[in-house]
Amino acid sequence: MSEHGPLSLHVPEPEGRPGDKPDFGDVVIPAAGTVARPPVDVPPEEIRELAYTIIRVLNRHGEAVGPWAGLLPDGDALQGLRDMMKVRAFDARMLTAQRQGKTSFYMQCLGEEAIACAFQKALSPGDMNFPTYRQQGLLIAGGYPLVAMMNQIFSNEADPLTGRQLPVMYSARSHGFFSISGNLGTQYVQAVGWAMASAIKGDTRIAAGWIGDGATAESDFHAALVFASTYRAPVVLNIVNNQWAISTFQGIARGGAGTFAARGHGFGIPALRVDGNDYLAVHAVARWAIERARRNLGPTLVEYVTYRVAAHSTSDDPSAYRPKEESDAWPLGDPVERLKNYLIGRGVWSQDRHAQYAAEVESEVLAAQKEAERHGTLHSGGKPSMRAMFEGVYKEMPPHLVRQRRKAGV
Amino acid sequence: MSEHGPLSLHVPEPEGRPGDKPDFGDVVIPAAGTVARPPVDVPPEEIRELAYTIIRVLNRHGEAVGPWAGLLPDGDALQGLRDMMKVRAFDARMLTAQRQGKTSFYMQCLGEEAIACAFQKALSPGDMNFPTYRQQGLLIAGGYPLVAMMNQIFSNEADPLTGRQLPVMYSARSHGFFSISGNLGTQYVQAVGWAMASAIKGDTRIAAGWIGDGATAESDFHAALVFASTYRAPVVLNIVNNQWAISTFQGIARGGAGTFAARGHGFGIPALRVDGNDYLAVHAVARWAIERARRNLGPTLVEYVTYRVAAHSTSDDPSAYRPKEESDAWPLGDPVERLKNYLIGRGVWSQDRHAQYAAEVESEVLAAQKEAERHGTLHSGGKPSMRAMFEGVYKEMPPHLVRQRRKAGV
Amino acid sequence: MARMSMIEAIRDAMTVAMTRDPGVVVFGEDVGYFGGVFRCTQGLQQKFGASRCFDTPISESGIVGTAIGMAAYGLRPCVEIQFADYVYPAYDQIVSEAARLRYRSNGDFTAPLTIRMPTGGGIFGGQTHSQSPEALFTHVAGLKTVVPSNPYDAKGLLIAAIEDDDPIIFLEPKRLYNGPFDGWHDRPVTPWSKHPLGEVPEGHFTVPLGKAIVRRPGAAVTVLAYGTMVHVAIAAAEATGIDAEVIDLRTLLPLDLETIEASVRRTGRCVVVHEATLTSGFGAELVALIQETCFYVLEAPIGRVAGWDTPYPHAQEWDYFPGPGRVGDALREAMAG
Amino acid sequence: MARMSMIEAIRDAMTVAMTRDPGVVVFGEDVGYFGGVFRCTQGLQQKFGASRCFDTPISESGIVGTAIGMAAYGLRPCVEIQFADYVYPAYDQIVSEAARLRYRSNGDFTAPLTIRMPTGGGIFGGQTHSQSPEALFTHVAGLKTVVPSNPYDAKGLLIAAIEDDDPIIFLEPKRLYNGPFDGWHDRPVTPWSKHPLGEVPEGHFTVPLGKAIVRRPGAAVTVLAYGTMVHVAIAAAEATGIDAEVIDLRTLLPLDLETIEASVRRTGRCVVVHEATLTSGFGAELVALIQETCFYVLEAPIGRVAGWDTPYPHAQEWDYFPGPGRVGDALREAMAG
Ligand SMILES: Cc1ncc(C[n+]2csc(CCOP(=O)(O)OP(=O)(O)O)c2C)c(N)n1
Ligand SMILES: Cc1ncc(C[n+]2csc(CCOP(=O)(O)OP(=O)(O)O)c2C)c(N)n1
Ligand SMILES: [Mg+2]
Ligand SMILES: [Mg+2]
Repeated sequence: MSEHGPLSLHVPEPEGRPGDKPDFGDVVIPAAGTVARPPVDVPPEEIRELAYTIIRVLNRHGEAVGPWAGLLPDGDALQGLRDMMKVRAFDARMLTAQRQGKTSFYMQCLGEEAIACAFQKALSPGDMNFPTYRQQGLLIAGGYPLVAMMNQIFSNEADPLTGRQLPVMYSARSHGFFSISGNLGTQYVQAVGWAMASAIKGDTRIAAGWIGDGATAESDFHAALVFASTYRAPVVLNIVNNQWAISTFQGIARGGAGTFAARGHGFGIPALRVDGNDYLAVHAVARWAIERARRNLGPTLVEYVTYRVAAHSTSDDPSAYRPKEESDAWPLGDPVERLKNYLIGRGVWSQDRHAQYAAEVESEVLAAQKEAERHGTLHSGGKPSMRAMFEGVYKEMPPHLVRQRRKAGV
Repeated sequence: MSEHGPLSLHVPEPEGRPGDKPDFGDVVIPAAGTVARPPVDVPPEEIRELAYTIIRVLNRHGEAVGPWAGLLPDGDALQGLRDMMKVRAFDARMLTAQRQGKTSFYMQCLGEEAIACAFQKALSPGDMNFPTYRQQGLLIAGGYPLVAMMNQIFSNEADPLTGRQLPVMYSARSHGFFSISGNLGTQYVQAVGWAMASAIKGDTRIAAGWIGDGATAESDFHAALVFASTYRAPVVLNIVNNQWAISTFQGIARGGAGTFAARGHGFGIPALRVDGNDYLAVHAVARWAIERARRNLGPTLVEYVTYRVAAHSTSDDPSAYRPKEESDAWPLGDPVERLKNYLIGRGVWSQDRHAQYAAEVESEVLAAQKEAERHGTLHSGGKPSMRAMFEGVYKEMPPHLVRQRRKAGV
Repeated sequence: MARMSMIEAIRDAMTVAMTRDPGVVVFGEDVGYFGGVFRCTQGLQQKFGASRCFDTPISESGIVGTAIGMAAYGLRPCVEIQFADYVYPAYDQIVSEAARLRYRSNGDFTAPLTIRMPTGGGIFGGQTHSQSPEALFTHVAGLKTVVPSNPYDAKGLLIAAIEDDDPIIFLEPKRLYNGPFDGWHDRPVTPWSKHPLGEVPEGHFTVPLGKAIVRRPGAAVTVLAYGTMVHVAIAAAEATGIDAEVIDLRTLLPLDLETIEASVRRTGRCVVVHEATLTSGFGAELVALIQETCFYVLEAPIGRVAGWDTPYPHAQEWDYFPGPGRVGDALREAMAG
Repeated sequence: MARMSMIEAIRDAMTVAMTRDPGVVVFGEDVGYFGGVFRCTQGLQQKFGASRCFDTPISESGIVGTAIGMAAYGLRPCVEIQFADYVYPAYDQIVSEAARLRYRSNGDFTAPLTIRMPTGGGIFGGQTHSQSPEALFTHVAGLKTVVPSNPYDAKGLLIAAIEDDDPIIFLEPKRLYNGPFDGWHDRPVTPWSKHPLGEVPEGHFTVPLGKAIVRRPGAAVTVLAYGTMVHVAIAAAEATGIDAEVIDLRTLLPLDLETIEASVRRTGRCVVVHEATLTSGFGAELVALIQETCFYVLEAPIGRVAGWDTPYPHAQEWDYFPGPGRVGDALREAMAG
């Protein structure tokens, strides 16, 4: 027997479970504007503290403050608000459509809209995102047609992916949006490979990897950091920490590390932590990281601190594992409200215009849905062909698939 | 075109290649005795600098200095010297045996003997190592019979593994030595699981994982750190940085991180870097880390800075990829010489006794080899049975294997 | 006896095993507090504490890797992979480590662990929630592979698996969790509570690994199936009126060749059905074995009905799924051959 | 024409491909400066620079994962896995990603990459340097699997693979690197320089994927083999004096069923040989296909000779290896059947 007594297993638990009063007292939120903005060629070891704080621009009064503020013209910020509102309206409609049986599955990004929308605007044409299923904002802010997204969600006859993929697993090379994999983490290292290819070719395009807090535990996260670090790949490695991975709170994936951003330190990769519900902060940090990549200074790890307001997916019911009021208690607020208040404060927006645009975007989404539904929904109307099921496995259909297709009578 | 011009790929290169003059000028070696020794319950974030330095005890004059010194009685240090000499003699004989065709393959740990030998002595009975192929020192310092090791190497009729395993892939539960896997990295996370099991059972035993600098790039390294961090597993995670992974210098696996120990920081795991050629330093750090685990304080990451003096294995020829004189230029010296000088300085050892023991250990190894060879070597003499090939795939042989064995006529 | 769905039966098996043996531990993604996305582990953490049933980071290799370490220590981990489609990150640990540990260490260390995972399609889960990877395990020496088709077997086989001293891949056809789906996707599914195989003994019992069972006796043709396809095969026999003998393999490896051979020797005809892609599927092994052992009694080529050699599509799920229509065709072909 | 060993032929194929297409990049563990542990990439870094041929961290999933990203970008990576036994950490990237990228994105993104790896035993490499995992790839829709048996094919197939627009698993039988090993392990091996198939065209040429070739014509029985086993099969035919037709499959998927069928229709008998473990090996698929297409002409059960269903042992290598003795027995059995 050891002089120190028996060992025991530590199993981390979240602050609150259903029935508990939500408590984010442990989440240290620095005041907006208090974190320095280093030059992009700063040596990583000089900015380690940026992985343990939160870069914030919008304060409680809706003002943009500090060294990361003042970088976005009002017009762009207005566009950002509209993008986020469109994403939210889109999500709401598609959620309803799923409930109505028009598709099998849907995933919202409620509360996290600022991240993808603002990041997309910091990219240049030709750059490539390797998104997860919760970055619909990249497509919508990037101007990808809502109808095409809906066709995919409905798996209808106009689905660009011919019904092969689960709803929301879009692919849009033209819009810098890599084909989403349902497998967590795999695309993170592919983003690094894409960026390495760009460097090998002497190109100027950069890549962005996306991963959730939970999925950082996957092995490919490590592979991505190892390769990015070794070859100084021009890639921005984004971690969306929305506090939950289905029913599992972020402490299970994070373990004893203070933050997910800290993971970068083991690789000499500069790591920044940013308020993911602050459009201006996200955009400013994204620009910083993208500039580093573009200037061949290598990868940057960015952790977006946010909260998954909705259920994980339409197959999930969060009331079984977290307090119902937790999302209200979330201290970083609502990204749409915060940007709206900022713009109203700037005098370029108003409650009325907001309500008006909300109605407009609602009809835009509705119109898109009508158009999409003309091509069918999962269980009614136009369908992708059964032939399409056999195609595209290889560039040319090999004999065994020709035999099988024939056997299937198509 | 980007305003910043074309990207390019960074491919790290070692300081020297064959024909170059070896140069370790970049390796910063702090003087012995200069690194503080914190209490074992120190919060990890307070000792981050220990991942960027080198804990050393033996100075250039063969004296043990500083806060990590004075922990090992002379008798134990003498035993350490003998253990290392035995490992070295064993390696030399087995290398020759392989060259003579008595086995197919061998791997030395020349220059790295201090690490496994000293670590083993800091463990308690019942603890479990999950070694790589270069920790023969754990077995030898742990008193495992040389003959049994040789029987395994010769795949002879007395081979405890009945000829099934590649030479040096020992297994010795009785001696706290987990079955070696030829697959890199896999056993690192298993060590964490073993340690978790001990904690689940309220046991007092702890585990030690072992990995090479090169293999830290493997995905399972990440899994190990994630699980160890989350569940505060009582495990010591050892990284043997011997500068090379076959022909690949450590900079390829390490990338932009200053050290391998730094990997721990992303997980809130305390990380120490130690002079791997300094028996006393290794032992002191091992004790520290093992005590942490035993006191249920969780995992520790330890990087041993050392140099792989010999070829990777008998299948390798390092003169094709590194300067021949590189090993002589290695600034941390020879672990055997250093401990010998220390003990001579202490007045408990002498050149004569050293020479005498060298001769003794030589005959001990030779005698063991003779005994082993009585049971055969790979291509002559006693062989493990062909029946053994069919056994042990499952606890009980299933019908299909019974059929196959019958077909094979055994 | 109690009435159980397959989910309840699986949960009950773990409860029984954990109660009898304090070395049984259960973990995986979302299996702790929440009780698993299919709720198979619901209540286990409350009952046995967080040290014996807990949530893990999303790392399948970590789940299996730590389980191997625990098994080597002496525990009996029963871990969940959230969907069989996500087992690949753990494939190295399974194939290179769990499967070979006993052999390579000559029994010095063993890996008695059970790896549960929902398998198969039929729920519009698309290519990452529908796969049937059993053949990727049956090729690996050292593993046992089990696929139950009903609550009774699920409980008995899972207890047997957890108590077994070798590593076991335990594939749970998710389309059967709530009822015996027969492939007529446009007809309502009877819940297990209305099916005789939803009658499950309380407490401890086992269904031995390596034993198949005749689910539907018949004289005209032997159908080999497992999991969901057992019910599809029975439905196809009924629909075609062909006097098919349907054998539920239950364990793919070790395989109960004796039961198979006895049946094919009587019928002289055979059809093999699985949901996994055709090429190099487990059906190929079954065909190879039968043609070897029953060559001189076979009156027609052995037919294979399987998933097409494409990823599992979303919209075309029912074109992909080997339903009673396709199995019926194969039965008719086998009879005509 | 030049005389080349298989190593030289493989190296030459990469040189040709890299010269013709600047998008071809080569990387893997120890492949850069050193040129690979089997020296297949020797000189490529010097010739094409470190951006196009480089050492990687020891991370098979990283190697394949980055290669997929590069392929999606528009390059044509040709990566090396040091031994096929170490491909499993990359299995998820291969199976879930490379294999399905074209399908799931409807051609929006593709993964034209070649994954080379030494395969098979016969070098006393034990269980981690001897495996033949081809069946784990042939089961996966979207992959092509290639196994050359000589320098000529190795070069022609590798160039074809690199130029192909789909992901390719390229298995190099390491026992053939230096000479046509026929399984008589106690006899000297002729080097490729003395073998007609060591005559390899200089510059660019391809051997088309998906085409088998008759290596030894015969009338009595068809032997299907690939890689090392082609030479073993020929040796067995010679040793037994049985007039066997030996077909070298070259590509396992897509399979050249036409050539196989034509032969079996003539001979009426068939033996399938591979080094991988028997159960669920690729031989099972071959048997299943042949019994389906040639059922009525078969005069004896199709025999399978394969690795035993155990891990690959070290000392018992020649008991494990399916040598000419065991293949000869199977030929006799097939003739007697
Ligand atoms: C390899 C793999 N394992 C498990 C899953 C199942 N799964 C889907 S989403 C999810 C949670 C992911 O959480 P996180 O990474 O935090 O992203 P979020 O959903 O919060 O955006 C899990 C476990 C999967 N898709 N892939
Ligand atoms: C998964 C896997 N990939 C590749 C190899 C081949 N391999 C064997 S040892 C080695 C180098 C390991 O280097 P390092 O981890 O630094 O350990 P060292 O040999 O220096 O002790 C490689 C690449 C392997 N054994 N397993
Ligand atoms: Mg999350
Ligand atoms: Mg090394």
